[in-house]
Amino acid sequence: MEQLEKKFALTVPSSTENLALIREFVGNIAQQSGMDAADAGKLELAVDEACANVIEHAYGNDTTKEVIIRAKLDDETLSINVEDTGRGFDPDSVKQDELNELVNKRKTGGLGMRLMKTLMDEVRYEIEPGKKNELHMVKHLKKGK
Amino acid sequence: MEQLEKKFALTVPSSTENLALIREFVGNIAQQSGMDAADAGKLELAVDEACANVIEHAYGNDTTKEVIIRAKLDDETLSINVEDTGRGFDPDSVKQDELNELVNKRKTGGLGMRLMKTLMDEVRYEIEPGKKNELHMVKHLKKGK
Amino acid sequence: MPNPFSVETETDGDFAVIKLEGAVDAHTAPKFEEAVEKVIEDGQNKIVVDCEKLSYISSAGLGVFMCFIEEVREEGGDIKICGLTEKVKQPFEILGFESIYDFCADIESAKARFNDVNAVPGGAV
Amino acid sequence: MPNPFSVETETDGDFAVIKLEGAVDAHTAPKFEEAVEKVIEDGQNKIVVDCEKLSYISSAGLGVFMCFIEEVREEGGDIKICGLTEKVKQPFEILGFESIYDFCADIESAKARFNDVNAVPGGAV
Ligand SMILES: Nc1ncnc2c1ncn2[C@@H]1O[C@H](COP(=O)(O)OP(=O)(O)O)[C@@H](O)[C@H]1O
Ligand SMILES: Nc1ncnc2c1ncn2[C@@H]1O[C@H](COP(=O)(O)OP(=O)(O)O)[C@@H](O)[C@H]1O
Repeated sequence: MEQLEKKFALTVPSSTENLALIREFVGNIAQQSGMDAADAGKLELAVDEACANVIEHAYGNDTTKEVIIRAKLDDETLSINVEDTGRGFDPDSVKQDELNELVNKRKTGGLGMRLMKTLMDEVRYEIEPGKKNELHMVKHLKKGK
Repeated sequence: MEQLEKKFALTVPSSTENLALIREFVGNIAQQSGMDAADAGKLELAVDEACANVIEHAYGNDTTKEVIIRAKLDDETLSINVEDTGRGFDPDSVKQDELNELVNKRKTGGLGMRLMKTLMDEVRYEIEPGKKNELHMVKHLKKGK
Repeated sequence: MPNPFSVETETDGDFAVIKLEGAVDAHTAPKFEEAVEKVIEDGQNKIVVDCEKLSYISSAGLGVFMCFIEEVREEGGDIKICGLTEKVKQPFEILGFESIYDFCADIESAKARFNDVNAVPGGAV
Repeated sequence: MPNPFSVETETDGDFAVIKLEGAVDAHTAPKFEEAVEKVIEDGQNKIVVDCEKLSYISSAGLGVFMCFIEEVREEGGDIKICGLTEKVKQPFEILGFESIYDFCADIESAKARFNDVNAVPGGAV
């Protein structure tokens, strides 16, 4: 009812050790949004994938770097931004193989971006390598919660 | 072993609704420090008290304001800063009544600062009303964890 | 997610048992306060607060105990605290609640204590 | 705190049962990977991964399943996935794991499936 826009931010060292904290952060905000546990779980997974990519790919596991997760919540939308200052990439040039191709090639990865796109309503990158790379994700909230 | 200094930050709207998130944040970092569950619980309580005071007293329950919690972790120390831009106060002039006096006066509060001081190794305020008020708390970690 | 907060009141003859669950912090303490107020308004003063499922309490929750104890004792009743786990006991201990409040193992022993005239610590009546 | 991650391997005759507990994410997946590697090095290829106590899995954990399945099947074995809860099932479903992997209710039925020649989905052998 009285809901203004609520803003949250979390900054952590770029280490996979902090993925659990990131999920707790997102899970708590998801709960505040009125989402059910299943939807909250999807959101946690999408943000985990986004942050794991930053830690591994943007920063190459350099734990002296920082990952910033921002969340904005209003009545209709929960939007999440993941920011890094790492090497960046061209998201459009990433080839998304099918699962059976990945398995045939004995790949261990290549599923993260597909998960994010399936789980979120909007996924958009703004890349400025070495300056600021931003991943913007949006989940529309169900009306009449 | 490889522990550099790790820095964490959490920004949330100034509402008691976010105290649970603040405790999860602190609890996760406490776990990373190698503290046992009992010590982690003490830390969560101290930071909860600090933030509850900011929300209630510094910002007078104005939920458009922000509370910032910063944590710094190295091998020896876990330090936590709680920042606000609210009205500030003079911590030295706060009278700390004994429990039985508070009960006689039917007070519902007046215990938070005492808890913080008991639970933490250092508690220090830097007050600049309306600009930035900072509460600095330190917990020394046990050697040989 | 930690277990969510809830407060439930059960009346059993002379006794009102308030059961706390989850975390009592500055956000949830007002609901606990309401529950105690309601019981007192209903004319009851033999109050047991069951903390068996309480996972956390901050000074905002402790304040609720402080606020009503004098009033209840003046009416010949008491607020007994039972079922505290080791983890949750700590803030009560740090602040010296044992000198003023009667801690009991469980609901049954708390009820039994109401018949024991020497049971109120600190002589606060 | 959510339950912490652990991985345990039990061998029972022909079968190796790897039990996952807690969250498998990019931080803990390497330990899961090690466990599968170890089992294969020990010459076992009838592998059951028990997910009954798994509370969470991200693509880093799913990658471990992907990495070894071909190798194991080439040797006439399989990796069966059992005990998935509704909550954890989601990422497997989104990515179409049912077309390639054999999901079973529990450890016993997973073991039984190894004798069923028609049991491998997707015909990936
Ligand atoms: N934040 C990022 N920074 C740099 N490169 C990225 C980032 N996210 C994804 N990538 C690139 O896109 C590829 C596909 O990512 P993804 O689908 O998540 O699979 P995986 O991370 O398992 O490889 C990665 O291997 C990497 O090359
Ligand atoms: N961050 C703060 N900003 C402004 N005033 C504060 C702050 N923290 C404490 N105070 C003042 O100090 C008093 C004592 O605080 P405390 O011991 O935590 O008890 P309580 O918050 O229950 O009153 C408060 O009532 C308030 O007047």
